[in-house]
Amino acid sequence: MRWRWFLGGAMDEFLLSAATFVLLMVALGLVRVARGPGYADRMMAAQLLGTGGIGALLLVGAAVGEAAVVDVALTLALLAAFTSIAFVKYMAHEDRPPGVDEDSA
Amino acid sequence: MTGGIVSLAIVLLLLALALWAVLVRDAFLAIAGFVAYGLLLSLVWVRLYGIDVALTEAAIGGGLTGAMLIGAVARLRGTEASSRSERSGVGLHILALLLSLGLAATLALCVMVLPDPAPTLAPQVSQNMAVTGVGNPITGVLLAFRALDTLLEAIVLVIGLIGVWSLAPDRFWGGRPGLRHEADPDGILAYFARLLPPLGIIFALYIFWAGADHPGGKFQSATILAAMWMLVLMAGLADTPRIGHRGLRVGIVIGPLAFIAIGVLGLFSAGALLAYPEEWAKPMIVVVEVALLPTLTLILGLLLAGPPLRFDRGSAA
Amino acid sequence: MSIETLFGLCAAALVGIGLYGLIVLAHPLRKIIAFNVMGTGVFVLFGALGRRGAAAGLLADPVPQALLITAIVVAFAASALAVALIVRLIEATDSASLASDPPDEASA
Amino acid sequence: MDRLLDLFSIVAIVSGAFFFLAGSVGLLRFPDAYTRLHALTKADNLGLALVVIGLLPQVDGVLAGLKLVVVWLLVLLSGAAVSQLIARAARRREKQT
Repeated sequence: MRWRWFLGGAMDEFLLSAATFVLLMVALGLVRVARGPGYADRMMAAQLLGTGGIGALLLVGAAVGEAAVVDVALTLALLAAFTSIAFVKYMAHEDRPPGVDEDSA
Repeated sequence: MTGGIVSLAIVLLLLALALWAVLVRDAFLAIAGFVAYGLLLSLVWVRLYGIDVALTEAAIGGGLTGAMLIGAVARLRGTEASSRSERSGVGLHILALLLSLGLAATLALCVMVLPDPAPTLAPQVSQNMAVTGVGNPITGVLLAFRALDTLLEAIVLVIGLIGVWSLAPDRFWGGRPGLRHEADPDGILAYFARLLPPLGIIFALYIFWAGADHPGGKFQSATILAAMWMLVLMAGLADTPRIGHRGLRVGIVIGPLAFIAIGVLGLFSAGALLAYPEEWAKPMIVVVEVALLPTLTLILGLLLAGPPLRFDRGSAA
Repeated sequence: MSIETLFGLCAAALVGIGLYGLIVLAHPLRKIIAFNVMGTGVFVLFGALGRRGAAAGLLADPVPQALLITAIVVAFAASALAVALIVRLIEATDSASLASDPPDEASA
Repeated sequence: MDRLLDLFSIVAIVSGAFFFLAGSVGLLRFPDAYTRLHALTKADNLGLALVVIGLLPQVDGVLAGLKLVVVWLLVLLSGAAVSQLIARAARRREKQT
């Protein structure tokens, strides 16, 4: 990859620092999930983690120079969507008290 | 140096999430923590240069396991309170703490005194890769050098599925697994479930094809396909098949059967069970991979769907 | 400290955390999660060992990595079977208790 | 030229990281579920977009670059669908109480 010849390892260091920073931000966001209060806030966790995790993964992948890491990120993008949907689907389902029917919004 | 810092951040976050998943009171929050933990694990595998493992973990740990646990906790809501009253005593807590600290300390000690240089089979693998005709050493190990493991794994998966099915109440044997999902009237989920699977299928086939020479292969591909199938089911666009369906049964055993047939063929053509005759290694591996793909997809999806609960297409149970 | 040692120690801690949860938690679904944490601890340890075995132009020993892929898939199948068993148990007995008949005997 | 591209990468990735920061701060500080959802989705999607744009000059080949863009599009798509569903669930809950 290109930058190796120009910046030495500096670009790699930068990419890894950025990955660490994004991970820390995800951790910060998880505090909200822990505090709640509603299920909606907790469901947002899946979204935050998916995006942050993919961002960190892409940055680390570029730093270690493994092209196939993009495939891992693609898998995560597809499957994180699947998990988020499962989260929302089941939580929305259980939010509904028995007897109250779906009111179309 | 920065590599160490990012690894340290991953490790600390991983430990925090593991503690969270174990200690938090609410089961739903524990599962949210565990899904996050699964996502983070794929970063661990990238750091340990196991891109194939990272792909598998991203698909299974970050996807299927989470969806399965969420489905279970939604069905078991309300049983938490009763089991909370059943809290174990202080004595057991202390004993458990001592035991797990002891185990962790022993393992940590073993990690510190690992032999140097580390024992490795990497040279043998790379010397013999040319014989297999594939370029990805992991695929080589899975389907040539340790083919017996992979065959037995496929059989274990079939047995696992039979185990799940056999939990069905007698009157529903042969019926459809899982609850029927109603089509979402808002339409967003239905829209999403029409848009995403085609992309997912293309990507899964790409990963399957790439597996010969780059990270990827049937496990990762089958997991993505299974997840796309389940997404369509969750949106209510399709229903699970009856488990008595003959085509379904054929799809489930075709992989192991093809694998065994080729293994026995090796007995005559190459002189050993699961050996491939020279020149024919790559085509044989491709046949096994292609046969295993539908088997793994069906089994992973149906494991997620659970035991049969109904016959009709309406919502039941 | 090398990255392999760091992840190895992390793995040891994960196994400990998982074992503690497996013993202490009451709800069976929580026990499955704890067991999975313990299992992934073993996987990470194995992965760290595989990375130590980097040789012959490969960045890690491919044999443990191939076995890890098998292990992850089998662990999922085992968890799915366990979850199905527990859902069935709870629906059949209306209780999430794993204790034998008298409710507070041996609350494992 | 290459040095310029590297500079471009650094600027884009730093701005992306800033959006991740903004998203997390918004998630922590905003008063209700809807505003928090707003902060999360806008910031995360822009953050990931900028990271992807920043990484584009660093990858070899068109296919790798294309895959990076597809990652972002997938996240955008699922983010849109999931945040709609979350907002609906939150609204339904609010109506009930």
